[in-house]
Amino acid sequence: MDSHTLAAQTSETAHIEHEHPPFLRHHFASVEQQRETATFGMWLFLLTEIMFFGGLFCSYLIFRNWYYPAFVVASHSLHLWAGTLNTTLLIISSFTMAMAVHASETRVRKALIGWMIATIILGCGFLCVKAYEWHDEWVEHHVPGLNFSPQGFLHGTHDYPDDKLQLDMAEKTQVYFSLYFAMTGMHALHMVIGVSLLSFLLFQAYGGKYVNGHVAPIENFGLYWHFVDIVWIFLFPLLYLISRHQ
Amino acid sequence: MSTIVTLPDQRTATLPKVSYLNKEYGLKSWLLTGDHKRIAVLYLISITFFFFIGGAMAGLIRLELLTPPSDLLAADTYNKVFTAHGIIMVFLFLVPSVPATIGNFVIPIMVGAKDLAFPKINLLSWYLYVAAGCMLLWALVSGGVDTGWTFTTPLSTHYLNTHVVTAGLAVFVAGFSSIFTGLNFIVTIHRMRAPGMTWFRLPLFVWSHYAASILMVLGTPVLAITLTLVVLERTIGIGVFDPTKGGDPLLFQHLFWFYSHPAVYIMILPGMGVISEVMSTFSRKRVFGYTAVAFSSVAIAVFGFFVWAHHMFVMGISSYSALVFSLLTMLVAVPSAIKIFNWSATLYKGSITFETPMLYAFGFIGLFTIGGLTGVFLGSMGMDIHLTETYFIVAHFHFVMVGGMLMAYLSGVHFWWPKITGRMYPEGVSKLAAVITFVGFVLTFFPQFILGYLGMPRRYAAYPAEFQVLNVFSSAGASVLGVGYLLPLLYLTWSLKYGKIAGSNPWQATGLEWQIQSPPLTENFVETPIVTHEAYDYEWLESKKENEVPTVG
Amino acid sequence: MAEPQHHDEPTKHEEHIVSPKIYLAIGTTLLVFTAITVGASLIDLPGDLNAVVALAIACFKMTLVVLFFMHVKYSSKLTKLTVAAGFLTFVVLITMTMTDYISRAWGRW
Amino acid sequence: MQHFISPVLWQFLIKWLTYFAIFPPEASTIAPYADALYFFLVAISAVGLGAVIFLVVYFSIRYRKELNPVATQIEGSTLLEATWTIIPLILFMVCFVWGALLYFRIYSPPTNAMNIYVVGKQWMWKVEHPGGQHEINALHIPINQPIQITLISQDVFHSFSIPAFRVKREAIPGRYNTEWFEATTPGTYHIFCTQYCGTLHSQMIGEVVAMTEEDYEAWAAQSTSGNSLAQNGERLFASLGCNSCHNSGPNAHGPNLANVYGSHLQLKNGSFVTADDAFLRDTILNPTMHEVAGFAPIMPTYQGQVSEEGLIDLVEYIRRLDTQYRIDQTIDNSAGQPIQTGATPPGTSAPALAPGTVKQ
Ligand code: HEA
Ligand code: HEA
Ligand code: CUA
Ligand SMILES: [Cu+2]
Repeated sequence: MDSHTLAAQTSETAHIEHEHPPFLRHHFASVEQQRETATFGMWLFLLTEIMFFGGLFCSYLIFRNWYYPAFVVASHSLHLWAGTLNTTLLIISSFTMAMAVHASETRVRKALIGWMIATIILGCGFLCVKAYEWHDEWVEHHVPGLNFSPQGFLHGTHDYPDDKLQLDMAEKTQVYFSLYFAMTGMHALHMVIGVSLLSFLLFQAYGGKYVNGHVAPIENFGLYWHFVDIVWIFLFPLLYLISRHQ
Repeated sequence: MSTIVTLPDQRTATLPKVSYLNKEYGLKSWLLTGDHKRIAVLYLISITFFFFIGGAMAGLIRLELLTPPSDLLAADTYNKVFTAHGIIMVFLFLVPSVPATIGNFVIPIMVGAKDLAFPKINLLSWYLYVAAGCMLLWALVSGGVDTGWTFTTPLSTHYLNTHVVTAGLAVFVAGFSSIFTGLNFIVTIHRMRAPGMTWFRLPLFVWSHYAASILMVLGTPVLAITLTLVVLERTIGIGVFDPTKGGDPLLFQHLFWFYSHPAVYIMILPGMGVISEVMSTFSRKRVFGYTAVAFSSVAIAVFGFFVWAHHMFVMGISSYSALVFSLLTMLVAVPSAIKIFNWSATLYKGSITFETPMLYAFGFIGLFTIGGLTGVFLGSMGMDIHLTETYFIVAHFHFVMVGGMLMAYLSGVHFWWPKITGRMYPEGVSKLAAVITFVGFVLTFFPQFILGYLGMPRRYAAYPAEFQVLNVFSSAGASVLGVGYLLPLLYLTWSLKYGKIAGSNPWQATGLEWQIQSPPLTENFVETPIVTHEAYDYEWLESKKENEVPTVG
Repeated sequence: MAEPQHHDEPTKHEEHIVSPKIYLAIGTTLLVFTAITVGASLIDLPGDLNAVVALAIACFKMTLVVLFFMHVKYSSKLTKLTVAAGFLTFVVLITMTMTDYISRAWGRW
Repeated sequence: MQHFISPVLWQFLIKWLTYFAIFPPEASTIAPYADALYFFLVAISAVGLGAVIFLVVYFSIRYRKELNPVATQIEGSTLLEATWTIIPLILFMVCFVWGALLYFRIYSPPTNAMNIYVVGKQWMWKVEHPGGQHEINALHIPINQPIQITLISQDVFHSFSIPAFRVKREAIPGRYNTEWFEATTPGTYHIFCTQYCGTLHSQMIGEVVAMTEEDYEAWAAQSTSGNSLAQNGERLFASLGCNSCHNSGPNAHGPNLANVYGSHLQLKNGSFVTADDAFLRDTILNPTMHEVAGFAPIMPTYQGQVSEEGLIDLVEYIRRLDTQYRIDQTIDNSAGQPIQTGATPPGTSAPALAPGTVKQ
């Protein structure tokens, strides 16, 4: 238990050894303490994010149990290729982001900028594919509340000729799509925020920041980005995969 | 093992030349400040504002309920009034009350830090609070909301044409304000403690805020997503809670109470922290069973997450899960009992004086015990069937929230007022206010227990004539209570200019915040303190005085 | 940087710079498992095995991301505890809500 | 007397004397059980509160500064800590067990209960007796007879509460909920809607009239609307075309509904359900959610085609079909003849039933 407190003490010594870097804020004793604090804060924020998406995942599980056939059939209407492509894009972007953090840690400005740009492009790519999918669902009348119609689930499809639901169950696909749009929408919102933040960080990095030991903003943004990736890692199987063969 | 404490002579005390209040001048210096103390003051002002708006709504409720028919207010106006009362009091007053004002002010000092870990986020949290407040006021001014503070679906999503979306978003924003406060506290308590300030040297105030912050960080996001879904359901028409589309309105109840039950502990735990400080200070004694009190805070926070469905016993949840939730409700009541008894035992062999904060703290102990024990009534499933949604519940939660937390809040405000402003308030009238509040409170809310058992439903604009007598008592009590709350507003404001100078440690308390000047410097400490003593170490305080050791800058 | 001998963990956690090789390895593994999970979804497995496999792979991928990309493997006990607390509360939300939904049918057999 | 004090105060005093009550009437068999737990809870609360107040007041007097200028520092005491953990824990556990027993007592209807349907809507209670009596915001019941209320809401949450009986349960949209009670004392008692349901929530009140057996019979006979619920249901059954599948013929597509009520059915997914009211209602609206093993999933949904009252009629009709009952026969009967008034559905070979008695 004492160890926590002594951390501050040691940072005290650090404070004496080093001169103040410009980014050290007044109420911290050392860069070390500041960075640790920022990271911990970020983790706590991600904790709230877990619970934020948690509510949605919880609803998803309940309704999947409840309206199993509707969830299966509705899931068939999503494009597997789009989901797979998006998963790939996001995983690569996570990798590029991890490399960006590495570049910042090793203080290589060019690499930092390069990896950040790659991440932004991949993120935008993800959003484009998502937008395409949403558009498709709009055209198919799958958007609950706005233009939903269960007609498409009554007679089977080309790929899944057995997907014939009775009308009452076909109506329940609306619950699936409600959750689908809520979940992917919230996720996309997080992506948009992420891309915006990253663009801002890129702008600053371009001006020469984050390669002087001030890693925390890049590192914490990286945590955020990876978290958004993890959410997708779960959305992908839940929405696209697990019902392929039912 | 004994302590004599003589209070310092306040006639010789002087106001320090430089303090956080006069370091910088001008509106801008306040609105852009990163100083946790200034943000605390900003919060203090804004929550007082909202408290009185909420109080005015309570006044309207009680006036309407003076007579059986809905004559003063039409039914829909009444509904808007109690909704506004509930939302304002819970989200804009009670949740931020102690943490965002007193907690913000003293926690960094108590742990020996110069500021909270994230000053900008702290300021952002205040702005979010203000934004939420404005949105809610806007919703009220432009026609009101009548969902009740619980936003019950499908009523809120499909059957009302009031400003539900605005109000929902306001609560959403207020939620993020509270998330950021909690996040800041946790990080500060973990990472910013002064050398030597171990976990078990922390004042219990810090422990209880730590526990409450865990609840804020983990619970509030669920409320956020729930309200998002409600808003989406209202605007776009998605179907997660809507039974006509296949959704389940009970799922809303699950998600809402998953936050809102822990939220009641967000509301009480910081108050419990205040009581620990006050009881200890005015009996000049270490809090009895420090570790038990500290761990019971954490236990309340942890178990608080397991009991939410006790709000749904009659709603058609499965009887088996009702059993589980009822059992866990009983378990979560135990740590509160532990605390109450420890505070009582703190008095044993103390050297007790009865300053205003202590009077409020006594009020807390009595009223919270009643409120908590009636919570046990509600937790026993069979009893809850008769009591739920009646005035018994209204009485229960006002006893814990007003009799408990509001008393604790006022106790804390009076206790730390000299530190915040550097001045004392008039002792006589403040004691009078404490007594008036207590009497008014009991008169207002005790009859409601009886009303509730008689069966009077809550949220009723009109009620059968046989309930009138008790309602008249209650309304009479509310006016006494109103006076009790207006008095502090008046004399505390008065004391800003005319109050006696307090000096750095008017109560001879042991917390680090009392070892620095009042009002404190912007940086709190001249040099980082090194802590070598336990919390509530009155011998250390004495020796410090004798030897004039300048341990703390 | 200060010698973190008094920190929660005796490792030099914050300063630990993970080598790009590890990142590359993890990234590739993630992609491979994405391929596997898509492939597995195309095979008809008995019972709920499809769902189990997909979720197990997702959990595995998450673990990789959390441990390496997010540096939790090299982080303090506090960070690990924080992550654990988040998942625990999430599990509480899900299991306790599910108990209600599942047991609603009880007694009606 | 009234000349000496102000009329307003006088009114108030009169009211006081007339209305002042601190305890509700006990008018059901459950009430004494609930009150017993209440008194127990009040008693332990009094003891607990008394203990706390005693400690605080006694210490405050005994150890106030004037008497005890020197505080003695005490760490704590594990023994005491354990005491005040375990004693409240035990007491709370007693509350839990007792409360749980009461809960199951209140919510488990006896099998001989008479079933009455209640539909909540903004802002009234519609009561449907099986004999065809309809009431709004009123409920006539015989005393000494267990009554089961099958509750549903057609819009938002409501809650059907009768304080004098100590029962209450929420009316949920889309699902039947039940509560039961047995009145003991004739009289008129409040029905309250206790779940906030919008503007006129406070007007959603009514009266239970508990009557002796004879009074009730008389009331039932004179306030019947002509058709029993089952009769209405029978017509609906025919007009919706249900009998084209559920006709118990050799080539019937659907199951014979004759003895389905109360039976245990195996579903396609292997699980078993009891065919109760909730199940019947749900199969009409969401047939695919409850596909019974052995039948093709061809039943269409009737969502949006039948009102909540219509559903009650159908459920009531199906629950009253009995083993010997032949649907086609009934249809012949009811097609031609004018329907007689009375509680028994025509064509039923079963003996005449007391109105509303559940036949199991
Ligand atoms: C600050 C807020 C706060 C606090 C701390 C509590 C504390 C508790 N509450 Fe309360 N509650 C609310 C605020 C709060 N509540 C609100 C706002 C509602 C209504 C919401 C709405 O519907 O609008 C509500 C509703 C509510 C219900 C739902 C009722 C219903 O809707 O049907 C229940 C049911 O179990 C309940 C139980 C409890 C219990 C068991 C505690 C326990 O934590 C109490 C523990 C404390 C003690 C037990 C006292 C100390 C004990 C002793 C001194 C021991 C001595 C005794 C002996 C030895 C016997 N509360
Ligand atoms: C922190 C929380 C809190 C606080 C402090 C209070 C304080 C009070 N509350 Fe409230 N109350 C709630 C939380 C709170 N309440 C909640 C959550 C609900 C449920 C809402 C719902 O059902 O959705 C509720 C509901 C509620 C009801 C039930 C309404 C109903 O169900 O129909 C009643 C009825 O008596 C009531 C009364 C009071 C009274 C008399 C006070 C008093 O303590 C207030 C005393 C204060 C004053 C009287 C202010 C004094 C100042 C003035 C009057 C001056 C005014 C100034 C100007 C106009 C400039 N409250
Ligand atoms: Cu119906 Cu309140
Ligand atoms: Cu609760």
